[in-house]
Amino acid sequence: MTPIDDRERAIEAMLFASDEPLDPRQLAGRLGDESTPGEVRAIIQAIAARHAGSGIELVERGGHWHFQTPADLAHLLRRERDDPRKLSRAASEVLAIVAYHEPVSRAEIEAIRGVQTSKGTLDVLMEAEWIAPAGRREVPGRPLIYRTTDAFLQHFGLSSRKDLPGIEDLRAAGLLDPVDLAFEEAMGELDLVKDGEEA
Amino acid sequence: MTPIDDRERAIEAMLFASDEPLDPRQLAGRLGDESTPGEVRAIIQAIAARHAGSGIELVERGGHWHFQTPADLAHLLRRERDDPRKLSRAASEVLAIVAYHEPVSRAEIEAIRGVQTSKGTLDVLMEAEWIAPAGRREVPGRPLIYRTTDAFLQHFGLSSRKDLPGIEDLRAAGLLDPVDLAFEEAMGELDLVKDGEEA
Amino acid sequence: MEELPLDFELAPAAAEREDALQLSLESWEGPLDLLLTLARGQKVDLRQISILALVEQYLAFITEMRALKLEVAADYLVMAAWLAYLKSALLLPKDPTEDPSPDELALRLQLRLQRLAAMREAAARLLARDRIGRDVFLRPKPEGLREVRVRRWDASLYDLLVAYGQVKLRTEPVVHMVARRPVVTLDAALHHLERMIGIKLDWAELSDFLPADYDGPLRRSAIASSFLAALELARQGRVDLKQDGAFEPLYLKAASA
Repeated sequence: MTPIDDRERAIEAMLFASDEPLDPRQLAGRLGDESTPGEVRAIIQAIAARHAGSGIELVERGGHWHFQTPADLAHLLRRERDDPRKLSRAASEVLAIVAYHEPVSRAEIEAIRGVQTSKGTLDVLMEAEWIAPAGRREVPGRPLIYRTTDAFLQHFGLSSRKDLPGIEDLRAAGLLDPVDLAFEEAMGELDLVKDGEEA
Repeated sequence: MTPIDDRERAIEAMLFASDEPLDPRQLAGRLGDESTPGEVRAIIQAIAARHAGSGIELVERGGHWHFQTPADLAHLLRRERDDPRKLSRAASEVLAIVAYHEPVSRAEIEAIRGVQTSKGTLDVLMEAEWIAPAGRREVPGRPLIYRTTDAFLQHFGLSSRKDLPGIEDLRAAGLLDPVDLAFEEAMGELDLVKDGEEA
Repeated sequence: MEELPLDFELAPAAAEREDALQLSLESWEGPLDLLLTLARGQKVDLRQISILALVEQYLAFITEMRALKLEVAADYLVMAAWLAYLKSALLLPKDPTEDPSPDELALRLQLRLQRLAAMREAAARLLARDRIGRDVFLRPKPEGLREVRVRRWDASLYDLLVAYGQVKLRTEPVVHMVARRPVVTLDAALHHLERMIGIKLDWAELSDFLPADYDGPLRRSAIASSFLAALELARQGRVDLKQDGAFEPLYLKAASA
């Protein structure tokens, strides 16, 4: 085995000891030498490669990296006392809507679900730090809008929002567009077809 | 790299995710297969060897194993940041008294200052490493006595205590003048001095 | 998935059975959710569902609930009224002037159901991912990266000396030093004047008897002492004094007698 370079050891130790995921910029800052975030990123990837296939893996979540156990070993590590947060059906739907549509206002969430969102539902998701307010929409009433957080990406094992399951298909199918827009498009297509028939 | 065997991965993950060090017997029990503690011990040693020289090490403590970061990288986990503070007037006085009268006890410092000196003031000066205890005075009560340190000389740009200006130097520099006298002199009432010189 | 009350397979299956309709409305997240569950019962792609059939199912469900004297929330009733209108519009001969047309309303409903279905499925896939604390695990007690603030005390030599000066000043025994003023004593003035009287024969001003280099406070002192000395010599009959008026110069000469 070739000896591991000092910087690589240092970065590995920092990622291992940290109580939160770290990005290359934070790591470069802590190294305190002349390392650039770009160099650090390359080293992180080397570390991740070294651990690949072992019982510990280094993963990227929203640009930040952390060590975790591989999912296929869950049965050995899960214990009775582990009680992951249970999400109500309403909360899981709202979370999905925020994730796939972000940034999104409460009214927009309600338009999709066809039902009022109780205050508690957003609170639960904010308390879990999976969603956070992201400013206000510049429309009358200036409603607060929400987005998902880095903690959301970490918890659900997503490297980035592009990793949201099926997001590309949903976008391509127009299912992330508002009803009004989809409706106009559908009517436009119908008119075209009609015109075509008449011609 | 040869692929890592399943049991080795499992044991590595268990050691990583455990909140306390584990021994081979506990690990064998959790594996839930026919592995003996002896086999597990051999696997643990293989894992430890695999991590040797990296930024993560697997160490034994009283027969139990756990992952930790190497001691030589501790400085990276605990970053120090300067927090400059101006020495208080009281602390400056005490420091000056120690410098001019060393070695000196707290009671003696108080006698010279004419006011009580809090323990905290001496603590600050010891934290700054400008004064240090220098034994005890052989008088009833055997009070601790203090002296200045090399760090004190260094900080104040003195090569030795003898470089401290004497009382006469201080007087000549106006540092022993009461404020009101200095004010009168500044106003030019110089007759007295002139007459005195001529007399 | 055991943690989720979401179960997408069960709902359509239950909707197929008449007794499933006995369920309380609390099982649904609003009328749209109920409609979606019923639509799933048609077992076709949401783009191909029969809106008319769906409307009829919904109205039948609500009717049954009311027949059972179950409380039906207002929003379910509002939806029922709207769907009843849609149903009649869909069944009546088409009126081209009607805007929006029943077909457009049906399309909107269909689009809404598609969107809700998409998000419901997305939520299920999201929650089925490898989640921290359930599928993947972190170090339970990482050392943490700490930032330790180290106090650096600062003071200059000047601060130190000023402080020491102040201590000295504050605690030195207060001694009032009376500055030694240059004075000419009465004895000295007498002696001087006696000598000078012998030299000056005519009337002379008192100040002429003083040494020329006396100035400032010393001169004032000399004047005062010499005046007293002149009075003393006059009392002894050794000098004569004269003055032309108040505050005028004082003259003296050796007594003529």
